[in-house]
Amino acid sequence: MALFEAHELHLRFGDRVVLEDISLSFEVGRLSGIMGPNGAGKTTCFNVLTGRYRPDRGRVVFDGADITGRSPQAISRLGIARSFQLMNLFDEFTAFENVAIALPETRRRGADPIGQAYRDSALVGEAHEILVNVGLGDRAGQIAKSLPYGERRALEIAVALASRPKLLFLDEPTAGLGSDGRARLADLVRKLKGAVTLVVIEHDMEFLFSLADVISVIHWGQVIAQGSPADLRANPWVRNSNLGKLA
Amino acid sequence: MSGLPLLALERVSKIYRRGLFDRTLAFRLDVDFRIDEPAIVGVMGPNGAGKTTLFEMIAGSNAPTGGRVVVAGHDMQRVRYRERDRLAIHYHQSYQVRRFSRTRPDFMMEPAGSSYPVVHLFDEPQFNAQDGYIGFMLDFFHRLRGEGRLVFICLHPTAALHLELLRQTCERYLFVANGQARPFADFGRIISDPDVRRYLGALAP
Amino acid sequence: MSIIGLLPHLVNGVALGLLFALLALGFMLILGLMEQINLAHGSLFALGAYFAYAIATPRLPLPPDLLQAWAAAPLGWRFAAAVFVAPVLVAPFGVVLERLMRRTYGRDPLYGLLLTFGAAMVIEELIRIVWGTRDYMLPVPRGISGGFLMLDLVWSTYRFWAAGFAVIAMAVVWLVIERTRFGALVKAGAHDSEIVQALGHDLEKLRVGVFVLGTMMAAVAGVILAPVWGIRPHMGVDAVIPAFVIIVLGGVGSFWGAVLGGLLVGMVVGLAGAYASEWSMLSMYLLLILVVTFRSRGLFGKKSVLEA
Amino acid sequence: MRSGHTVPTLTPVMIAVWAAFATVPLWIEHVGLYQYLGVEVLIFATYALAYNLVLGHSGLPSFGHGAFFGLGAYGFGLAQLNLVPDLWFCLGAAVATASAGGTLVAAFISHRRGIYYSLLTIAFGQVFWFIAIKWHTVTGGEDGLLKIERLPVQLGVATVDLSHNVSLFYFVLAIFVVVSLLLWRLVHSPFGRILRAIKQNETRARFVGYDVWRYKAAVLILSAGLSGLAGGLFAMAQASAFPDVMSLHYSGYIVMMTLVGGGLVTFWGPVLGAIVFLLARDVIGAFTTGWMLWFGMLFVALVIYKPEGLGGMFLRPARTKRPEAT
Amino acid sequence: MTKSRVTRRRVFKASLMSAALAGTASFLGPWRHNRVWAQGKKPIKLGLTCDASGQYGNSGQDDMLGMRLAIDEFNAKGGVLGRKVEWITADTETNPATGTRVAERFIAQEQCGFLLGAIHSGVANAITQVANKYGTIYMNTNSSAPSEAGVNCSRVKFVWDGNGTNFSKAAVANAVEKLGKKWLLLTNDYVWGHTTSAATKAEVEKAGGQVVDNLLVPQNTRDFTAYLLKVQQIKPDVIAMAIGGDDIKALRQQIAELKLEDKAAWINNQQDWPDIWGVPETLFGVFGTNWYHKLALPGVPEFVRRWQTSYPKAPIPVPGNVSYNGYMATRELLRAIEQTGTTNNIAIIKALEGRKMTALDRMQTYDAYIDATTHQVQQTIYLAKRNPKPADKTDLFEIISAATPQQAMDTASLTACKLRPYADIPTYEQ
Repeated sequence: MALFEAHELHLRFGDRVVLEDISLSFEVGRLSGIMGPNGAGKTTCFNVLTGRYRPDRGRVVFDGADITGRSPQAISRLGIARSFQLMNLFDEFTAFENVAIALPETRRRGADPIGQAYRDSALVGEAHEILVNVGLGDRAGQIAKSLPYGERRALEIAVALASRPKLLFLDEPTAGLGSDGRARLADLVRKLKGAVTLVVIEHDMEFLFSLADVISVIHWGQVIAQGSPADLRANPWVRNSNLGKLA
Repeated sequence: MSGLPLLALERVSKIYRRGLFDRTLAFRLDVDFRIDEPAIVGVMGPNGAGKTTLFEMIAGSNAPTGGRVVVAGHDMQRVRYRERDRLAIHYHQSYQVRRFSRTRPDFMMEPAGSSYPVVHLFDEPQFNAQDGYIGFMLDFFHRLRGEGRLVFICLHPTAALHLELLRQTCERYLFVANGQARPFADFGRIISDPDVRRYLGALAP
Repeated sequence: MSIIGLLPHLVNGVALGLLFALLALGFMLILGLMEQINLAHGSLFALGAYFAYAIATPRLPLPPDLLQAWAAAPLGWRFAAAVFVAPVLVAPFGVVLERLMRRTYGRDPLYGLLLTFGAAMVIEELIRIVWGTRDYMLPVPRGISGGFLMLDLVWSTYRFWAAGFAVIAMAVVWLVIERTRFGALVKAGAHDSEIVQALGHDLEKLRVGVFVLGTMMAAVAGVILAPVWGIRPHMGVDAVIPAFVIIVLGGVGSFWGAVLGGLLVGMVVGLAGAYASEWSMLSMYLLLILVVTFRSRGLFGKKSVLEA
Repeated sequence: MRSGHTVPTLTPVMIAVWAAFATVPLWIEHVGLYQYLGVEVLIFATYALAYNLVLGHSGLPSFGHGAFFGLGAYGFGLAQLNLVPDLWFCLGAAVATASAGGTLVAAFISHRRGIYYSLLTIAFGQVFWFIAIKWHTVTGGEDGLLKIERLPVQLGVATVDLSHNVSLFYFVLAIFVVVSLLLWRLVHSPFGRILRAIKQNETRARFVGYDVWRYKAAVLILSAGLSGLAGGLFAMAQASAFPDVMSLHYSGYIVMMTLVGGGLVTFWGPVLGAIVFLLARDVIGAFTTGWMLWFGMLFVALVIYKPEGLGGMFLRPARTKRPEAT
Repeated sequence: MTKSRVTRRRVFKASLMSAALAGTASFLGPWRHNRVWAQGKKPIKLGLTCDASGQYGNSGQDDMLGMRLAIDEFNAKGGVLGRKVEWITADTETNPATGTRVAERFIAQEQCGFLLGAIHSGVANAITQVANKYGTIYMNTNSSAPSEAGVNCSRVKFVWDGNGTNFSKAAVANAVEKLGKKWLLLTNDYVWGHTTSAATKAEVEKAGGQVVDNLLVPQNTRDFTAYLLKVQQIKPDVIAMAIGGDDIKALRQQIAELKLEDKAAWINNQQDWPDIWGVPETLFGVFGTNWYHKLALPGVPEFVRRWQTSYPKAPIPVPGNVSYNGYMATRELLRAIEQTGTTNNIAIIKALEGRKMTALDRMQTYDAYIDATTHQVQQTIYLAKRNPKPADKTDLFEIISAATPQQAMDTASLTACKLRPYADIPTYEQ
């Protein structure tokens, strides 16, 4: 069953068409990849799927409900989380606070103007658990800004996970990472796979071909190819290119 | 769209002059052709000959000086600005540029009457053999054509690969040069034309 | 009130609007191209007016005989000199301000705003110290002053000259931005400083250039408006707020937005002045709130880093 | 490893600040100043703390806050002159009036960010200011709302007269203590944490599920209400309410106080800023009418070289140890 | 006294240094020194609450020159009650909040027994409130909103300028008869403008004229084009202006430039001298004042000479009505102290209430008195117009009529003003 479906999304910025009737669907428990050349509209597409932009036409359906044009916070609360391509953390907060602020418990207590922010031990425990999960167990007290690049990437994912999503969107999680960091991140994503439905935008083909169950290729604001890694690799051009070799 | 040609350029001309006062001719393009059936059309021609201008006129973002462009029965200059991409869409490099010369307000225009573009104009798509996207792109052109659309691919060949791509993918051709766009029915004919051979130079087979 | 009765106020509103647009333009340049909110714009505007006054009346720190010779020159010459020289005299203030602002580049735009707020205070106090608190009037040459008859009403000749001059000044700025290499670089630099640096252009010089242009625009507006609005220390504050309103109304970074915003504010203030005079200044803010409520980036605004 | 720490409700700094203020009436006249100045400093310190909730803690650049201060002053005066001349009731009215103004403004601007936020606060500030000047029948226009009394404090059994500046000072101090304690708790509460999160990264806060605009609206209303409380106290101190405190200049002064003191980095910065600003105004102002020149230069220098303000200089060593303590 | 000012500065500098050394707030403040007057008797100390900046910065300083002249004259005679008269001033910034603080400081810290000053009615009210609280006598020198001696009157405040109603009474009836019945009002949109225009309107209607429209002009307006267009469209016989401060300067300039001064008769309620100085070419129409430095009355030239000798470098070379009011208020206050032989405030208030001042003494045409009901000085009100044959460059006005205090009296204020009983006034002696 498709957990998330997008039907013929169309979006323009002024006179510019950015998305041209994109349709996508992501199945429960799978890792779906989205790839495409630079400037093809991947991130814009992502932004529409997660509520940052409202499409001009088309529908987005999550878990059977039409969520087109809902606000990011509403979409987030339904159980869709995302990470960002450019670092997008609460820079002055510690790693712990970054995660804690994203927990639904914190959100529920948001109207409390008097109490202690982090007195709830269950909340503190859960935040730590998530940090341990992404391999940042010993970084809880560090300011996000001061963490090394790879760890900030992992923290991005931890923040996204903190809202206990049913569906997690990762926007170029390996961007800017060296091969070492990439491998570690791939391990982390592999660990998450199955536990949560994942959608990953990647420029790094190797990463997607090795992890994804299904891949959509986006170019010119539309889906120009779709299939399992094996299907896509069958294309002779892919076989003869770097892409083929890496895969 | 039965009976109507997918695309007709009826004695279309585009003239640019040097300036407001200096009325010397700077650029001139005359085109007159029609395509009735879905097809993939390869477009070649030297830089500055007017390939992009031609695409812009088809997409409706650039108004012809004379004549008219008709896409699936609609005169592009009479269609609402925002709906023109429902008829013809111009993919410029990686993103899609449209900058209309607006002459009349939108509400005085006709609706497009189509929900998906009939003519797809790919302006110099990046064919990089290294990354493998080329295969997806070619498949995509064929898919569009299979869905009954008209596909234009504009290329300025710089490698043998590019000519080979055009030969394999396209069914008809246009050569834009010297102020004209000349149609050719197949690869053999365009490649044997002396003007084209001169343009291709060393690349010519 | 009939249409005939309304007409003079519309004409007046347009003339006023052009002056407003001129006032807002320098502010727009610095905001739109450098993404810096220059609250000292009004003070530079005031300096332009004061320098013009010093040149035209003349009250200059010159040797007495030279000063006397200059004072004997026809007012037309002195006024023309004020129009062209005063902006040049104000330009160094822009350079200094830009130097001070450098430390705020790349930081929250709030700091640039605060810095210029402080600078505005300092300049205003300097004006008080040098010229005192009293009002001055910039004398206008006979040829372009006085009144003329139109629609059976007497109109101020100078206002129409000023409006015309505003149009010319705006056209010059438009040409500089749209038709020169400097303009093209500045526009590129505003959006992607890396590109400009990659092209080998000194971004610092470019920024100084923009700031000086913006400063001189402010000063020109000050000179042109001085005979209409008078010269007084707090004229800067009185000027910067409408400029701010106009820019946001028109859309940050949009040349034509600034022009249209200026015209709209001029019309509203002019009409309100005649028909609901006690609301004439308030009308400007209400217009702004109305427009921004429905078009969050103003009439022609585009997304900008200032919102982040 | 640091986990979820808690923040003490009472801190040594807090008690030191309160205690220091409590001694002011004992020595202020001996250093050549006067009691009324102490009252005014304390009122503006309260106002600056309330304002900093918006600027420093939530990162919302409001430049029209004087409107709320003024609304509080008029609310206090009008309630006293037309309704019930009871101190608590009138202070309540001050808070209610300013909060209502805050609610109206918040409804329009909470979806906005950055420069548009500032600009609309300026615009609304000007609108309120105009209304205060124009609506003569209610506000007294330029003449101001006069004959506002310093109402006595009714404490059930006892009544304290506030007509003397010293007794008023201690009453304002009591309010200051309550407000500062409340705000201290607030910035360390879940609500306060979320405000800080929004300040750092509004987009991300939305994507982790927060209705950011509600928080922005809530904090503006709260800050407006507390500013109004300070305004009410000011009306009592001045025995009148004038539109000037709502002007753009006064709105700018509160921003300056807050920043000069270091409101962006420290909780107590605004208090320091209010002290420095008003003292400078009084002391330099007695010496030269151009005091704004010197203060303006100080301000420019601070923005350039020490954007964290005076408070930031003092707290620098402490901050490296506890990087996000406020 | 200038001398005390210098001392203050030196002390101030020293105190700044010690502040820097101590690094705390516990420095010797700038004013402490003056509280203990070492030699002989304690001086009588006046607080001059004059604007030095803001809209009325110029007028405030002109006002102060008059006050200082009176003080210097008394000190030259050996002071009052054998005590020296000392003064202190601070900029009230044309801002009520500043006015409050300055008044508080003057009373509580400087121990000034008497306050003098204010042009702007908001500032005047702010000072009045503070003065009221302490029972300090306050001479409101130049603020001329009718409400000053009406609803906002006070037992401790004395109002020295003629107000809007006085000028209307003096000017309107005659003008309706001579100039025409169709009147247009041009009103500065604040309290002084409103009350003044209301008074004018009442007088116009009483005299059988008709007010066709009232254009409210926001304060600090400099561009009057919209209003002048409207004026031309309406074509009234008389335009009565209640525009103050620098606004009237700009308006006059624009009317003169467009040569509209002959299109209708212009009456400006009150023309303060500092507001016309520097732009004499824009003076037209009829306007009111309560004093002029070339009044053909005994004592005037002598006063002008004294003033000029004291202030050879004054921004305006001759005293005008603002400076005159400052002088008169200060002089009468000091005389009252001398006559009562005490600085007890109640005694001085009683001495001032109903006080009669001869025409000769006040350099006006008719005798004046301080109204005991309103604390306003009821005095001669002059109407003037531009002088076509000036004797010198300061000779701008031609006085055309003088109304008696009775003719010009603001009768409405008699019922509007409610003074507190003496028993409610805190008393003090300095």
